[in-house]
Amino acid sequence: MKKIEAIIRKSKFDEVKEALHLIEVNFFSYWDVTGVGNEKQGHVYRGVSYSTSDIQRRFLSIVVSDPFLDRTMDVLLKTAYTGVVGDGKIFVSDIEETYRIRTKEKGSDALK
Amino acid sequence: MKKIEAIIRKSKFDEVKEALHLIEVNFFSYWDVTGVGNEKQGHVYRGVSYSTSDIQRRFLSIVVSDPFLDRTMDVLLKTAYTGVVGDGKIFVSDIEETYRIRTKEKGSDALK
Amino acid sequence: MKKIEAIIRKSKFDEVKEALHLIEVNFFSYWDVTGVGNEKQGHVYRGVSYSTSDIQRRFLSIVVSDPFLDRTMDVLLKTAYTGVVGDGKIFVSDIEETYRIRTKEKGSDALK
Amino acid sequence: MDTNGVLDLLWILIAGILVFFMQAGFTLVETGFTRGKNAGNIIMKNIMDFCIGSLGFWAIGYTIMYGDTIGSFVGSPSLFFSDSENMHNLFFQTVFAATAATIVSGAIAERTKFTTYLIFSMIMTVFIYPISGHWVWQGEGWLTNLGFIDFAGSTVVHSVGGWASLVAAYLVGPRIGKYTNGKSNAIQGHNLLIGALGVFILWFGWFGFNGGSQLAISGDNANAVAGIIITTNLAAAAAAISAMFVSWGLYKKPDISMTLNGALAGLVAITAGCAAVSPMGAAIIGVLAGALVVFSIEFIDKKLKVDDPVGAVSVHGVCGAFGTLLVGVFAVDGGLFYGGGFHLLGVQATGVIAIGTWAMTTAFVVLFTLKKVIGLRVSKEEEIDGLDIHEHKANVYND
Amino acid sequence: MDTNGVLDLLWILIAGILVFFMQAGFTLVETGFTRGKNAGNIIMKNIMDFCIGSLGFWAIGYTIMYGDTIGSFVGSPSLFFSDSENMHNLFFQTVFAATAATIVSGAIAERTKFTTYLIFSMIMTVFIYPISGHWVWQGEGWLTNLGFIDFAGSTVVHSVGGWASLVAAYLVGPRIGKYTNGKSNAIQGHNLLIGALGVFILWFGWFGFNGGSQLAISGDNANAVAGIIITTNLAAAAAAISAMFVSWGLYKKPDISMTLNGALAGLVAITAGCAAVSPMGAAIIGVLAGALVVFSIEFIDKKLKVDDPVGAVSVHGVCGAFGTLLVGVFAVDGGLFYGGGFHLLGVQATGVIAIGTWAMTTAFVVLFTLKKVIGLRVSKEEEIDGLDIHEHKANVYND
Amino acid sequence: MDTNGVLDLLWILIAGILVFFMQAGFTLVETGFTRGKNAGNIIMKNIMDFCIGSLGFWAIGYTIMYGDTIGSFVGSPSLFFSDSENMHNLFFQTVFAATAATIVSGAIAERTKFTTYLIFSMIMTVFIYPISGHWVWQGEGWLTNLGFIDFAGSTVVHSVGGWASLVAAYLVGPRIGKYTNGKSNAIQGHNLLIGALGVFILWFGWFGFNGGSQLAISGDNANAVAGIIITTNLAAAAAAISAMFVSWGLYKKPDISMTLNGALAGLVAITAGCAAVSPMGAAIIGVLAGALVVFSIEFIDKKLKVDDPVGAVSVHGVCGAFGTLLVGVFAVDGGLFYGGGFHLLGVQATGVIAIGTWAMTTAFVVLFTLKKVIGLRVSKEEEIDGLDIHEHKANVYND
Ligand SMILES: Nc1ncnc2c1ncn2[C@@H]1O[C@H](COP(=O)(O)OP(=O)(O)O)[C@@H](O)[C@H]1O
Ligand SMILES: Nc1ncnc2c1ncn2[C@@H]1O[C@H](COP(=O)(O)OP(=O)(O)O)[C@@H](O)[C@H]1O
Ligand SMILES: Nc1ncnc2c1ncn2[C@@H]1O[C@H](COP(=O)(O)OP(=O)(O)O)[C@@H](O)[C@H]1O
Repeated sequence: MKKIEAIIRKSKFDEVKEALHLIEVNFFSYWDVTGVGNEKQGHVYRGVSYSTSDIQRRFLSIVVSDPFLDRTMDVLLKTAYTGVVGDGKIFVSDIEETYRIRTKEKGSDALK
Repeated sequence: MKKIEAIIRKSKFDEVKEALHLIEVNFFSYWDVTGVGNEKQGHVYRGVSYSTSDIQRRFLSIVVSDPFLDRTMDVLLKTAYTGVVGDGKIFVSDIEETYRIRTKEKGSDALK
Repeated sequence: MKKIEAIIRKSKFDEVKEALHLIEVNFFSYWDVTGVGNEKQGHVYRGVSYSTSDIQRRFLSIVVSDPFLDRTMDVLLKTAYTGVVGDGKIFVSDIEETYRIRTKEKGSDALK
Repeated sequence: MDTNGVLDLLWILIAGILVFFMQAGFTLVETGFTRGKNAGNIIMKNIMDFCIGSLGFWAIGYTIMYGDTIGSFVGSPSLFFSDSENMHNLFFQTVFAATAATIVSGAIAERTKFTTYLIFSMIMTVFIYPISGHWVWQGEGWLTNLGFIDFAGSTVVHSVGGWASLVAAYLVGPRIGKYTNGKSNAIQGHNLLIGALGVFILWFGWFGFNGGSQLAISGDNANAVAGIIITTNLAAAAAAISAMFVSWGLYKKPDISMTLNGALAGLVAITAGCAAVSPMGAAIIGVLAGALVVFSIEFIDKKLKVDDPVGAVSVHGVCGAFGTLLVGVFAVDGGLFYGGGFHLLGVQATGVIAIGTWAMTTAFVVLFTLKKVIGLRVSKEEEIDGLDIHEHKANVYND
Repeated sequence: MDTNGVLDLLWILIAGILVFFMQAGFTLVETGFTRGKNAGNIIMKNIMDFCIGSLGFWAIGYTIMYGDTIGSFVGSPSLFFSDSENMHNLFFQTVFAATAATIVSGAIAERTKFTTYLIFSMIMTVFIYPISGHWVWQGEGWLTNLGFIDFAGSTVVHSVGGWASLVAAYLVGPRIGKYTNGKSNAIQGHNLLIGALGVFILWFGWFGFNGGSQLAISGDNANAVAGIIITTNLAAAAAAISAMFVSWGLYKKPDISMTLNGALAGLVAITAGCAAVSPMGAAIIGVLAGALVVFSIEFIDKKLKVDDPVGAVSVHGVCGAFGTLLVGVFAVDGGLFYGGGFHLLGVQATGVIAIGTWAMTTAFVVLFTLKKVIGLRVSKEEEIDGLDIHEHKANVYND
Repeated sequence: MDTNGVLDLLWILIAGILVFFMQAGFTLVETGFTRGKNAGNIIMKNIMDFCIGSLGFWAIGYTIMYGDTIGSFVGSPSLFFSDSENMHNLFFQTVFAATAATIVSGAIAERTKFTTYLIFSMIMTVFIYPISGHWVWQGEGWLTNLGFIDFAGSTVVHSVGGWASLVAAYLVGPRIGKYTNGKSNAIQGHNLLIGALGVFILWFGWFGFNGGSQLAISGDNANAVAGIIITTNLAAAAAAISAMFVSWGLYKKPDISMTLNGALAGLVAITAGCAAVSPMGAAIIGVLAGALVVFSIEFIDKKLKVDDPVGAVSVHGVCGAFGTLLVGVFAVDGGLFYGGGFHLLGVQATGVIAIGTWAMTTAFVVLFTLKKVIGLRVSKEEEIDGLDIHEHKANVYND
């Protein structure tokens, strides 16, 4: 099992979610984070113009069983893409064990 | 050392916290996330009734030393349980190193 | 590649960010979490005085290529430090793969 | 000035100040019912339409509306109204004009260009609104001559705003994501508590809106004003209850946003007849308007597929027209149910249709022109990211 | 109507409009002091109690209170009040009745069934409140005959609401998690800024509440009204300061929510005597009420273990009774400190006890019946998840 | 009291109630424009300055300001004002005094010790403000004798608050992180919607502030009051538009917070001349003030490097002084543009300078002393964590 952590533009979220749905990745959690990176955003506040790299992003945490990894990555890389600086990053790491609380199922069963 | 990431019902949080306390797991961090999964929630807004699987959940990140893993898992699986779809998931992964900033302690010493 | 998860005092964030900038760690994501730990904070609300260990913290998730790991840790341990209970923890774990969505770059290239 | 004159002026000023405060109510309802990423833009639109309206109505709008009539159709305009005996009237009419204008901002929220809105808003206050207003309130307008009753402006103010909203929301098109595969999706408002506070503020201001429209309080006007306050309050209360129960029936739960809209629907509907109907008539008008607004919101959203985030068309347009028609039914003097026959109802219908046509036509021409010249809508990217960061380089909410 | 009549009517209307706005203040205080997951439910309860109260008081409540007396105990009811000379009085009394009703929603917030609340609220406005109100304000009630002074309703309005709240909060029981192992836990309000805005709005409206209760402003009433505004303001200010310092002493820091409650405590306490005491008397009443409210909140929470999330019992019940008693002490005319002896104090105590008993008994009977018939409380699951999502299928806060 | 007297008193009371509500507006503007972690502290400061002001002005401030003059410089103080014929005046003046005091809390927000603020606020209302107020409004003050015109207090109220703010913000020093390497950083306000609501409330209240300052409405005063309402509204509207366009030019986008400040700048600037200038004059004053406030905020922030989170110095100090001077230019009777020559302008300048010097000097002495004795500023740790959790052991926002 792998954990995919994708940090994407908030504006791309609906599209990404839709696309994940189509490949039957219907389980994940997300929340809003502030991202620091290459992209800069212009702000003005009370006469101070500044450019900040602290930009609102959406963080998706998706744990998938190994066979799902590739297609999930494909979908994410494709639908979160705009080509403009700031599209975000995806990190993949290993998950040792997964449990579904309701059924006590373990491993990839818990991910169905 | 292991990282336990538990995504549970917000309504179960107080109970879970209490139970963790009893087994002396007194260190963790949590935040609110939106979970997508099997559970559906009915909403109505301005005449549009819809059912959404985007539901508010609480995300707990608990890093424990190996001997604590099992009992923590037991407690989580037991107290976060209702039996109704939507109880949540628990993911276990490996942590290579832990530091306590204040003391510079490392490894499981930092988790005491 | 490693993922560094640092849970620090909100009040130390600006300093930490500045210091990371100086060693050219310019990519990370952060969000606010509630931390449970040794530190206690006194509250009063409508006549009930209580002390809570649920304290607002900032969670930084920084993925770095291996050569950056040590200096990032050094900076974090130094700048997030106050010496008072509650300075926070740092967890290091392994990342298997990283992608930059915009360019499809992989591995440590994606972290530049 | 004699005592009666002072009393009347005092009441007009106080009522006008209350109506002014309705601008805050509109701002809160509109921001509360839309998403946080556009809140700053809505704030700016609401402040600016009032500011533009204040200057524009003083500069020329007031005399277009109240100047000596030219063919019962429009007043003789003169620039920069400065009759120091009528400053209270200028004030009271200014806040009314701004109300008509501000209604539109809600219907086209979250996707409309800021500059386009500013221009439209100016035309609304100095041209569209004062001309149809002249027909009814100047004293010699052609609808006045017919005997049309719109005491405080269900049609003159609210419907004009509401129908212009309909045209505007139609021309601007729905927000991205509002309709997918022909299905209407819910785009939740970001803060219903702020929306509810807005409704309370509007209700509070409405006592000035309707009560002040008596334009006097001395002598016999006193009891008349008190009666207006009661009819206004009863209609609003009855409508909120009615909307709640209707939504309860339809969706199995009492719906918050529909109940809030219900209160406003009742207020809009009673505005035309607040001085002409009995308390019982007011309560019935409220019940009907509260039910109507729920169905109207559904109809406009799901059938017409016009995306109106705050329900401005239903609340102000539909319920404004409906309330005006009901005067023909419930007016103690001349209404159908009081033995007055169909005459008044016919006159009311004439007024509703004439003014509706005027508002829609002019709004269409203006907005269509603006669409061609500078465009109505922000870019897709701006809309998705939120108007605040692109149109104002700012976020309303921060740490 | 003659000029004096117009002046009086104008003042009553304006005061009534201000009192209406207090509904917004109550809504904000109650939502601010409770959790976000129940905010929509509180909004609905607050809007509905006003709507139900408006219809109910017009339909029958007003005449139960002000109709010709039947044995100095209750007015002769008649349906659908329609005396066009007294619409201003109906309005002013309606907003008072709604105030008494709305107090309860705060005390039982976050756990009470919506339907149950609606029914209780109706009974409150058409039965419980008008009857005890009759005793004091109709002119021939038995407490009036005794010489009981409750100028603007510390007891008639606030205590009635407060004591009903006590019974209601007791019967409904504490929120889940409020008491564990016999210890009281803090359940923090979700937005104290909204709560503070609510307090400002209440204070603002209270000038109408107390000032308007003179029911006239012409002639000699003018200075009386001005005096009331001053006593009202001084008591509120003194009470907020006093509550702040007391909380500072007790908890080592000036407490925000206690200070806010302190201001309200001062306002409630001065309501009975605002026309009877001197500015200095008002300031002293304020200081005492501000201190009292802090101890009372602690007592009710920790000793009685009655869970009252917003402090309604202490603010309205306890301080209302206390303020009414203090009239017997500080009334310039007849008060203990002004050489009037204990007579007035005795009368005041009689009124406080009689009305307190009435409110508690009737509230108990009604709520106990409701408990048996439809239940008072939502299910455990609904309460934990929040009432908004279960009772209204909606969230107040979204993106 | 005769009818005219009643009318005047009624208007003063209503205006005073509106001005009271401005306290809520200030609270919202100040909290909205600062960070959430300090919101509770700002709430407390705003409530407390009003409470302290209410008691202090009644206890002694009022007579220092309006007592029989001692050398045209200060009134003869007497304790606990209790003239029952002048309670309306006490009330109206109290809410003015509290306005002057509350201005300062915004400028020194997010870093100032609570106790220090309480003490300063008391001295402001019972000493600094009433003395310079005496010079202009008591009737025999030395500035009155010169012919100085400050109708509703651009200088007497707003500039006094503004200049005291400047000294205070300077002495307290900038917030941590505001200036780094000589560069000014933006510290965003946490809720501009709340700030915008505050501006609407202030605007609403300002009709009472300026209109009420006529201190009468009977007879010829009626039209005068109506004229004031119009000039007030036009100046505010023009200033908001002007600030928006200036910010648009400077930053390429219409700036929300500058537009909000613009409206307030217009209101402050017209306050001196609202009864002396024509509607056109008012609009021009508004345009100028709206532009000025943008540059002034930049100047004070970037050049003077005085950290004023809400722009209090620019809005109240700079625009207050500017508006007072412009009376010398635009006064229909005696202004430079109306052929009155430079005389009035000179008098206005004298008043502006005299009162500015007074406010700055006394504020400096008081605050400098407080700095030495108890300190002005919270500890670095408290400031970074937020004042709420340290000074009040509470968070304003919770679940
Ligand atoms: N090393 C990293 N660790 C954690 N988050 C990162 C990292 N690098 C980038 N991010 C996240 O990805 C977002 C987009 O990255 P950015 O550098 O702006 O664009 P791009 O990837 O197109 O060059 C950042 O705002 C941040 O949230
Ligand atoms: N693969 C996953 N990755 C991340 N989060 C998940 C995953 N699966 C489930 N979750 C989280 O767990 C929550 C509960 O899951 P759900 O499928 O609704 O119930 P159940 O586990 O009882 O079938 C989801 O709302 C989501 O937040
Ligand atoms: N094992 C853990 N897992 C996750 N988060 C932790 C863990 N231990 C500590 N934290 C986080 O670190 C914060 C600081 O820890 P605390 O024990 O209060 O101070 P200290 O580390 O100085 O002893 C906690 O509030 C919590 O957010």
